[in-house]
Amino acid sequence: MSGKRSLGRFLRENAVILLFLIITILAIRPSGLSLVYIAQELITRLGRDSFLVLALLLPIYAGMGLNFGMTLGAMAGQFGLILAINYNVIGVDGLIFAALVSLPVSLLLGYVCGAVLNHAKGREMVTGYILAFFINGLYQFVVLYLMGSVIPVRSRTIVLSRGYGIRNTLNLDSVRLSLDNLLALKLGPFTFPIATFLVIAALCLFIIWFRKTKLGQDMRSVGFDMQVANSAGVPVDRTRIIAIIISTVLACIGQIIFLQNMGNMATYNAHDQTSFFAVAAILVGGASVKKANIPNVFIGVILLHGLFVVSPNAGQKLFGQAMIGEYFRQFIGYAVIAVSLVLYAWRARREADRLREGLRGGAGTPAMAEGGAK
Amino acid sequence: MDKDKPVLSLQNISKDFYGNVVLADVSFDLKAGEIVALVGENGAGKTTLMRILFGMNVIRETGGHQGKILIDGEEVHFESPFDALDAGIGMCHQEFSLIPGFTTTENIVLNRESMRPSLLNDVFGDRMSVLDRADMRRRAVATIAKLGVHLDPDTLVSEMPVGHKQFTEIAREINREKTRILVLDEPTAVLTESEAEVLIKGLRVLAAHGIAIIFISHRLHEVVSVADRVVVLRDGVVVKDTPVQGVTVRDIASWMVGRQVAADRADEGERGFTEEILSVSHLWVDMPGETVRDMNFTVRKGEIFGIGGLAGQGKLGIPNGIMGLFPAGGEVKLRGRPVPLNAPREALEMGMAFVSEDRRGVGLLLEESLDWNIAFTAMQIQDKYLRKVLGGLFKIRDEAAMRTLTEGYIDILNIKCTSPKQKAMELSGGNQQKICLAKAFAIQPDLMFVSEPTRGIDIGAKRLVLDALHKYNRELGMTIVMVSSELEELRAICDRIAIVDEGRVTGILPPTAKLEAFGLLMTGERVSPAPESAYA
Amino acid sequence: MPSPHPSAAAAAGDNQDLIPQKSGVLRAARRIITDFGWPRVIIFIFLVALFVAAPAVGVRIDASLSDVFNRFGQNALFVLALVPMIQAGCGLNFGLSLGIIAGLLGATLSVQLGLHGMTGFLGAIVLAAPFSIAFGWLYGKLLNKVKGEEMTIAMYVGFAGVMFMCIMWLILPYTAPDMIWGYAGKGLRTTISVENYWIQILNNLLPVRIGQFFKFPTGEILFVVLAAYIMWLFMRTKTGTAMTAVGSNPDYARSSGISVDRMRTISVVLSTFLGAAGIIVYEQSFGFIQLYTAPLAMPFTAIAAILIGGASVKKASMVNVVVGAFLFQGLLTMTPSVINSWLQTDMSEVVRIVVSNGIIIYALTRKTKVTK
Amino acid sequence: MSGAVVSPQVRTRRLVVRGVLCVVYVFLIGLAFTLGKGHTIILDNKDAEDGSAKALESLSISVDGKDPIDLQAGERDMAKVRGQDHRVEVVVKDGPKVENRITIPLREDLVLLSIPRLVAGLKPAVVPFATKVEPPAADQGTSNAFTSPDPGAPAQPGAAPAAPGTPASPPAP
Repeated sequence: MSGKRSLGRFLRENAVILLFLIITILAIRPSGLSLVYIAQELITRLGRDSFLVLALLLPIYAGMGLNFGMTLGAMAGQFGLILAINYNVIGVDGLIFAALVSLPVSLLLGYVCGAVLNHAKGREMVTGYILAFFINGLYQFVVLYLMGSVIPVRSRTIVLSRGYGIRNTLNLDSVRLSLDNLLALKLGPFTFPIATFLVIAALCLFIIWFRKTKLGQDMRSVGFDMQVANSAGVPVDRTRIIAIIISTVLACIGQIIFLQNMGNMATYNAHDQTSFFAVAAILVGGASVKKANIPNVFIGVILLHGLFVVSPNAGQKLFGQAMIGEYFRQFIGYAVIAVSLVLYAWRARREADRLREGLRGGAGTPAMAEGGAK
Repeated sequence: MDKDKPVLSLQNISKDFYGNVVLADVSFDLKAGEIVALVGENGAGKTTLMRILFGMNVIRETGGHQGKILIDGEEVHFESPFDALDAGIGMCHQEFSLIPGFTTTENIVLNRESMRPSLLNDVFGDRMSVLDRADMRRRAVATIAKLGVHLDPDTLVSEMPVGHKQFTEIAREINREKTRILVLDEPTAVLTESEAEVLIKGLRVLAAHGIAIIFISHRLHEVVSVADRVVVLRDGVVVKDTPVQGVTVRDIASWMVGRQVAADRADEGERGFTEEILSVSHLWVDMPGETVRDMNFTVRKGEIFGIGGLAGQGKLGIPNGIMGLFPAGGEVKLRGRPVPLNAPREALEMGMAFVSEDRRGVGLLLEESLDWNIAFTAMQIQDKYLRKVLGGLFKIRDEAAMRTLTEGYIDILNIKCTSPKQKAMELSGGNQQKICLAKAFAIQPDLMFVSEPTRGIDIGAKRLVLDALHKYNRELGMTIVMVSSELEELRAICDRIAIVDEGRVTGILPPTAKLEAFGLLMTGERVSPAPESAYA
Repeated sequence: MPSPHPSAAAAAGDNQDLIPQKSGVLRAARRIITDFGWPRVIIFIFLVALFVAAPAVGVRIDASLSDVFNRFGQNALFVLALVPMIQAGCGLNFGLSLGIIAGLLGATLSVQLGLHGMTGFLGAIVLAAPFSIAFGWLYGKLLNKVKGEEMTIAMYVGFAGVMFMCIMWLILPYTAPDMIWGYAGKGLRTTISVENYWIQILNNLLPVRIGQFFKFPTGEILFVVLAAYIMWLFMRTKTGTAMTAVGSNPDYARSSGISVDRMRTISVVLSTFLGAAGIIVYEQSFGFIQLYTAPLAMPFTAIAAILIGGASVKKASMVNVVVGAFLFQGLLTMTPSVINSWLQTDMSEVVRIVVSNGIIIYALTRKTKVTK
Repeated sequence: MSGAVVSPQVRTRRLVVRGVLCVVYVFLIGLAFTLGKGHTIILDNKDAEDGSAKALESLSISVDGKDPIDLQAGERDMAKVRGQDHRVEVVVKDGPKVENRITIPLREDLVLLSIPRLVAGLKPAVVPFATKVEPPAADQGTSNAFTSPDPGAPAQPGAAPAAPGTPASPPAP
């Protein structure tokens, strides 16, 4: 009996994960892709995307929900990469250069984002999302109009033919795969980007350590209950801003890692869906708006991208249209986010009701039993 | 330390909110290791006094206070509660201020965690220190031991029984090394009797450690058993400051409520009512903080029926439950017909109306105009104030009729406003209350529930509100059930008064009954041989 | 710091007279501006400046005005569609795309059935109605379950709906040759011309032409005015009043016997239906049905417009709709033409992104009671 | 409110630490820049422009020990390198094996190494190479693995890209 119940609970709690697994496994055959290919893709994508997804953790700890404002960090990272390309700094040095240069920018953007979100308590997510659009406007202004006209650009090859503004697609050959290939390990049919994995591991260690610090503890307390934390003297607003700043900085570095793997960059679009895929991944991995951990990140990346790898080919084979697979994976991404948010909000309300019932006190009076039976 | 020198003394504290005096010349001392019980009815000024002691913003924003606070003989001025904490005063509020996802330990040392500096401290400041969990646990265990209760340091607060939360909260306050004065606001309200006993034992232990305690409670038998001294506040004045030795519960009860004003009640003698209009049996209501457990009473047609009792005992749950605003069960009949519970619309349609105690939360559309506020319920329930347009295709609001209605009530109830189009939030509390009454009058109910009609409004307005109720009762024969924490006003206009304790009616008295009798009913001491045990 | 005793703050506030009894023209002026909101004033001034500057850079004012009117008519219904949900306390309808999808279904069905002219246009709306009501009803039920989190969820539900329909557009069995991909013989095209069906059917109803460049789209504007008038009436009916009360204070509404969830659902259905009608009006003017990912971003433009018009997350009126749609569409029309002619560069995109999203952030960060 | 009471010594120490870190940060940027700066060396086996050295008949050259490149007289080739200092090894056919170090100025992206001068031991062998700007190659139709198909408008070369939240404006009819 209890075994049955716990199985039911397990199924319910991991419904998303299981659903993903099943769809992916079913899609593998029609996709016609070899398992080796899929596994290699997943290894590559783990290296490419994990860092970005990890950037979401701290704001969740601080009770600010999913940080859709991480896109700001991604834009800062792209800005750094543009400079690295501009000055022709190549290889890992180019990545480091890009990260170092864009760090102050992401700090600033993170501060702005945190401050704005502090004014929108209770609707951080939608505000962060719109803020990303807003900053995107400024990013376009800087990159499309100021660079080459006001901000000097050395390399003419990255400038639009009209004489200013950065071209729509940047070739990142000079830094392409530089981190992934720094310590590439060939093992049978697979190549592991060890250096990238090491960077990700270092970030995981940092997050684990950070949770043990005073600041980490404060973040958790703010995340659970802002009012109580405040009356205990925890500087709530400041803590929230710090959480967002760290997230933004991590997103900045994450985007640089992401793009070095891609090898090219859609100057004005590369960041559009950064937060979408990161958020979808962490939610697929079993996280919620209020709760997330490091395993969620990796499980999420593997599951989401597993589906993404097979869906276009499967769509092509099953429906004769590759676009169906493309649309399907976007639909899945959005639907996962929507469903997770709905489930979370719904559970939170049920939890509130349950707590209220706890206040009912004096349970078991005959009157109540009578009322309950009604 | 000199045992007899007071650690805290309050001298001539006075406070008014915009002319509404809530504390007048309050003074008392607190010695180290002493437990002083502070008792009084709701609105006697206990909460305000504690707010002054803690330097809360509300006090400063409303014009500060008079009088002095001395700690160890030196005058102090607290700018914020944090100053008070630094000066060694700890406070446990009625509502828990705990973080549910944290363990006992983490809550006890909240924001005072033991830390080891890390390398990053020099870069990013002290908050990069690493928590020393072992030491935190050690400190928590020590504190729990000091309190003399049994608490697992590693349980999550969210998984604790309510009593343990209370202990955790107290442990957090005494965990501060400096804490020498502890203020406990109704610490036993949420506890079972056995838990309360443990707590009281714990308080004794703390007192023995030299911590002075201010104990605010409505449970008078606890007061008698734990306190060294009792200070009774009534209407903002200290009416009694005496050692507990030899004092009985009955004494304290009569001090609390004993007014000289025998309620300026126009003596009409006993009015005769025969017809029963409302009967309530075995009603339970799940209203947070005001749980109704097993309520039985009847109301007769044409009377004003009062329901009194201390805060949190369930009197507010009665009208809220009958009117369908909170989950309820049991049997309620209006004129012999059963009232469907959990259905506000049906309750209204049967001819009942409700003036909520939560004026701003439930009673008003703060952002809308007065005519909306008054006409809305009548429009929705009785299709009034609508007119046809486009040849009857649509029925839209009849603004003119609403205006006439509103102007009528502005006139009758003497509502001070600029026009019926003024926003409700711009009115003062008293006038807002009158709008709430007007809303209920507008649906011309047979039976009207009025909950805390005078809460938070000044004396002049109180009078007007009570007069309006009286008038509607007498002139239109409207039956009124009035729920109030202020016994005096109940006695002023009600025909009968039921007193509620722990979700049950403990007795129904005529308004002319002795004050002491009311006081005892309120504090759960049964006057007559106890009807079915209180703690079933 | 929040007092642990909120009741005290309320009690203290009770006795306060909240209207400062001060007068003076300057103060009044300032008050009007504050009421109107600085962002709006700035945008208004900016727009006026654009019109003033237009002749100087060789942009015809009459052509621009004609353009503004036309685009106002094209977009006003979307903006209007936001009103019921704002009033009912569901916040900004970031999921308006669901209504747009219903409208697209109606429009494509109308073309599929070969309906022409006014029949085609009205037919599209009628065909869209059942979809929009069904979508709205489900969507409303969903939003009732997630009170307080409506906006983020609405956004993602909208996105997911659009992506789902992307798949549907590919596999639904449409056969009208005007709509499907010629080479594949199935699947709807990305943009479908309605030229042979009901293009400009409203715009060319009683148009007023002045000179060569100015055309007032009377039919379109009349349609919008009619819709706005019906909405205005509706908000004054018993149901409309109840809806407003639900948005203003759900607890008050409940204590007055209103079913809060029902009112919210009605508001969502209404909003979704208006979104559906809105896209059809838009298409007849634009001349194309845009499918696939086109509806993704449409809610944002409408939201920016109503906020520019002075609405907040909790209150919106017909005035907000008209002013907002006019200001925002004016801005969208004038910035490209004037700024581009002036700076010789296409900055309008950036201006639009910054203004529209800036105003949404402004509205979201204003101190308003968060909906329960 | 964290009530951190920081002693003066600690405060001074922190100031110093933070100051040093700032310097280190800037230094790191500089280091990454100098170490990672990419240069293209044009390996030139022509007569030196000033006539100081004649082209060599045939040689093979290797930069930083990479695969040697064979050059006949009058030929040119390119080598992409990172950083400033490089070891160049020239093996002249039927002639000496010359090993030399060259330094490329930090600011130059493209330099010309005159091998005849290098072999002749003349300085400077490395000179900046002035070029016309190459016409930008057409934008590759690269797609972001994330974003295809892009829900926003597809980016058109030279035009402002549309972002979600800002649909492409309908052309005025």
